[in-house]
Amino acid sequence: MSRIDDIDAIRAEFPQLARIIHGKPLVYFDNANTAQKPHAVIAAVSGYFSEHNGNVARAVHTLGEEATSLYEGARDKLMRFVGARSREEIVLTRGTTESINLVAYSFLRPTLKPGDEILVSRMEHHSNIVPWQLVAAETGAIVVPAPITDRGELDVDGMIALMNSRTRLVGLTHVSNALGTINPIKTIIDAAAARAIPTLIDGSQAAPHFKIDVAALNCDFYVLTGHKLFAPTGTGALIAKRAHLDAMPPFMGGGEMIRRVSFEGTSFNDPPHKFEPGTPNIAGFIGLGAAIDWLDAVGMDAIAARETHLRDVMLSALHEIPGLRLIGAARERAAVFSFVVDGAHAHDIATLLDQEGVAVRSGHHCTHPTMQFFGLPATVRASLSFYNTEAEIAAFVAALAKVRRMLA
Amino acid sequence: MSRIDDIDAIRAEFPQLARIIHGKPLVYFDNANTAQKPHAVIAAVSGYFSEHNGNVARAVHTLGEEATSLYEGARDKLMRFVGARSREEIVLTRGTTESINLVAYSFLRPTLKPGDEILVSRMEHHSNIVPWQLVAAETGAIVVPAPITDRGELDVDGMIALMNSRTRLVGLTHVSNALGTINPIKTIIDAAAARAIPTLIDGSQAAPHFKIDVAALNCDFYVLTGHKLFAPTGTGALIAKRAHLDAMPPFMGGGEMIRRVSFEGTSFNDPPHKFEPGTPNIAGFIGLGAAIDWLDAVGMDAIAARETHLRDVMLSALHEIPGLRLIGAARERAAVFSFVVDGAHAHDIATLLDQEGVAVRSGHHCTHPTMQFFGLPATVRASLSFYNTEAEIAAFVAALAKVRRMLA
Amino acid sequence: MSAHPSTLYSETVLAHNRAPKNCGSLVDATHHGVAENAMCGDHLKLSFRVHGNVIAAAMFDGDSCAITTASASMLTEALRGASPARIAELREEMLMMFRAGPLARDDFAAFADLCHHPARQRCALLPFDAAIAALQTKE
Amino acid sequence: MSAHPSTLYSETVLAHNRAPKNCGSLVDATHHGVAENAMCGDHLKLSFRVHGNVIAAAMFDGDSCAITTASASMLTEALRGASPARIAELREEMLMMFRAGPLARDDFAAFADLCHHPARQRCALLPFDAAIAALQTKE
Ligand SMILES: Cc1ncc(COP(=O)(O)O)c(C=O)c1O
Ligand SMILES: Cc1ncc(COP(=O)(O)O)c(C=O)c1O
Repeated sequence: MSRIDDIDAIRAEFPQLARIIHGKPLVYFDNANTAQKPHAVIAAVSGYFSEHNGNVARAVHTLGEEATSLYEGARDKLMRFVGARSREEIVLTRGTTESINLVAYSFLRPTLKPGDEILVSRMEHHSNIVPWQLVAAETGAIVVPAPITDRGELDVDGMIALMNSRTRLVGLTHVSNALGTINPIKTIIDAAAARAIPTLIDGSQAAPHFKIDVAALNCDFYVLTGHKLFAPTGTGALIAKRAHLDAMPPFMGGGEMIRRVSFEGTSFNDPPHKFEPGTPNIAGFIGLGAAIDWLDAVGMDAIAARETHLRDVMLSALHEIPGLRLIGAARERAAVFSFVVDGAHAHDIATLLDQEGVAVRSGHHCTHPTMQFFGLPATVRASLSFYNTEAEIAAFVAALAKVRRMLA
Repeated sequence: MSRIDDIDAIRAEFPQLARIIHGKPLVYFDNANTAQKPHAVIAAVSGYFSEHNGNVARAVHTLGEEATSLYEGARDKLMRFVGARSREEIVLTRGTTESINLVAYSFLRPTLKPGDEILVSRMEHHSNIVPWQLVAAETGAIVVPAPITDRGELDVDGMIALMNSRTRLVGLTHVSNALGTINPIKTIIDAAAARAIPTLIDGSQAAPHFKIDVAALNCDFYVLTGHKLFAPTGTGALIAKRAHLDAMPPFMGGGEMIRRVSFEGTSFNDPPHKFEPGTPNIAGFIGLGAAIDWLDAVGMDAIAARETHLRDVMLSALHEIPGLRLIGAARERAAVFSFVVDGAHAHDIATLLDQEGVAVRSGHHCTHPTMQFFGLPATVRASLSFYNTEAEIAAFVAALAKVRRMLA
Repeated sequence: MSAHPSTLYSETVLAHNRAPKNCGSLVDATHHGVAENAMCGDHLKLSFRVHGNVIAAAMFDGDSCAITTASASMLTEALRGASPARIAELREEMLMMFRAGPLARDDFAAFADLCHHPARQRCALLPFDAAIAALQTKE
Repeated sequence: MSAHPSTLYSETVLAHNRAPKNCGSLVDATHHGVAENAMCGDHLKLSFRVHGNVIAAAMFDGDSCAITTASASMLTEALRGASPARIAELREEMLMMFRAGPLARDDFAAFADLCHHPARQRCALLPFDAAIAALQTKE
């Protein structure tokens, strides 16, 4: 028996899940936005503040050494968690958004030329579009959108057909935060590699749900964000092939990213520190280390299995609701569901569901181009995690029915 | 009577200060590196995780709204704390280092030309040198060092004499982290303003010690870092005149910094959000809000008065130690002291003081040019905060004597 | 901050949403304005006709959430017979209510609970912003 | 992680620091190397003379902390009579000791406590890095 089979015990480790909202028990279905944190993470953060609070990499005293070993320990844990080859490949960032900007500024920008292309899918989060647009605008390069299908799946052949000698990078989300689609990233990575085009995979929505193995994927860059992985916000990583990190110039200057500074010339530290300017979010990364330990103890495979089950239960439930239209019908999907409801606006549904204790997100989910593709300004999104239950799905369905009666 | 007069009660609010290191009570004299956190900050952080954990600016449900109002509340508190004119002037960043890089990339880089000059003092932290060097290297501009004196004071006339029609920005630290010098920033800001040169003040080491009034200072940019201000690491701010923020292009792309994204063109949000890409360090900023409330309750003037007293006691104590040479003898100074000791290496002193429970920093303090100026590879630095005591100063002096006997 | 039961979707708001006043397009409009809610992509058009210094009629159009629809319905009602300067005053009163709670005499008291829903305040302001845009873009 | 009393500044280390062996410059050196510790700015020079495949003599120079000085003193002693390949082996053993504690037979056991002082490990490694640099830059 896996620990996850005792779901009440698992839930008891997440203090937030016991909250009462407007007199109702919280049903937290906004996990794709940010995940709740287990006690172990909260305790690691406050333990650092009350016991070991010191700065990293700078002081030889006990507190400094404790803080450094906790912080660097998180890097080691993350390295193992995603199957990276070495700790030098793990650059700790504020999150996915910063990771992608780092690649845009340091990897692409110095050599981008007019007419160069950056190929991304039409189902990317803004964070995997706008950084490319910024460096493209500066250099005359172009951001090219790869097509998706009416099911909300990647048009794999369409994307591969767009790869050409001007393509300087292929960016693709592992799992779509708006549609739940799990993309066949290995096919795209291999197709790009065959054409010597580097790949960046946005793993924000994948890492919390199943085991990642970046070495086997063989992508050039894999990015993720800690807060969806049950750790504090303001933490994340860029996992990159060492050769790229060695070749890339630094992005931001200052703090521990240097080796020696003078007004005549400055030399830089080795990766990953070269890309970690200033004092990092130490408590946050200590929390990320604790989150990974916690996930390892529960087991990513057990988590994935439970989420697959919850996904299927939720999918059947949604199919039975008249007037509810699911957006995206990918065959490979996570437990993330976007939908619209006849005669009811997404924001009204979300606010009124909240009155029933149900937290969902409404809006464009930072994916305007995906919404444009489906001709919608906004959807309601319910996104589940392993700690959710079938009873919560039933409560959600009942609350939605009540909300629709109110708005009718 | 001010709350600070009951120093035992104040100290009891900092759990870390009760720590025993190698069997000795901790004497924490590394405050210029990072400050300890009061209970109020630790509780605000864990309270957010256990009660209000949600993402900001994105969700209409209760948790999202609670998180947003706590996070945006921290911006308001910071605005009042530093005397800014409006909340739109407060860009929340990871810290001083990121704040300065943001100004370098978004304010200066787009218009820097070969031969343009960025004028900074020779006593800056690397974070106020290297970002300018990076954009200068790209554009052909030059980073010009302004002279300092043997006392470790700014050569004010020397700096003003270097301002000319090619000077695009003047950067100056409010208080030197290596020497403790408090700079006459108002004189420099006014001199620069008279020549229409924008100014950036690095307030990292000032904000924790005395009241800041950015509106009265009238600098263009003021930057600070939360972790020296008794808040978590990974928090900080760029406080900038609104007109600059309006005119500056965004730095990093993604997340809430956009208004509308499409592959045909993207439009950006208003300041400050335009400069806050991706999910921020929410818990950290909630901690920063709590730290500011705490500081307001104790009173910055009471804090400054106590620190002036501790500074004087420490200065007399250091003057009496034979073979100890203070680096920097500024007439206006904070309770930050760099020194070297005959026949003993800075690192050995720091490690051995740690054996006695005393935490100090040794090294170059991220100020290579300052160290080069004094012809030293490294110093020992003892930096005090209001929660330190005269008894701790005595313990430090005794420990230093013991360490020197060991190394003799 | 506390998760009290919300009064946002009051009968007043729901009724305006079900049967909004002044919904459609105004013939002979002298002013047209549009505003967009970045959070959900909603667009709202608002037009009015000014005679002398008085708004003779106002109408709105758009596929919006209940809060925006009810606010537009009430605003277009409130504007009839008012001077154009009233738009900015009403918007200011709404903002004050978000900060300080319902005002003594306020047509828009139905939105008082928005002080607990900062993320939805923009929805209620959208018609005001469209009206202010209309003041600027005269046809 | 626990703040146990440190054994880093043992009598062995302090004695080597007070009266280091092989400190000064070596006449007839065949190899010279320098290494720098970015954290404190320390520079260390190390030279040796190789005859056949054996290090006949080694000396070091520099104004360093006690850990670096003691390490340089012990390393130059250990190298006398050894083959140049021994340098990399000794460095590897030192790194293993930082991870796993003192090795059964180890000349450098005095540095075992560095596993509790990661920030100071670089100090003990500096002479090894200078020696490795020396291997590469033959005069
Ligand atoms: C004067 C000064 N500037 C900048 C910094 C960098 O701050 P942070 O590492 O938080 O970005 C520091 C602290 O290390 C400092 O003392
Ligand atoms: C697919 C995807 N990419 C990127 C992001 C941005 O992550 P962050 O805001 O933590 O940088 C998110 C989450 O919002 C996401 O779901």
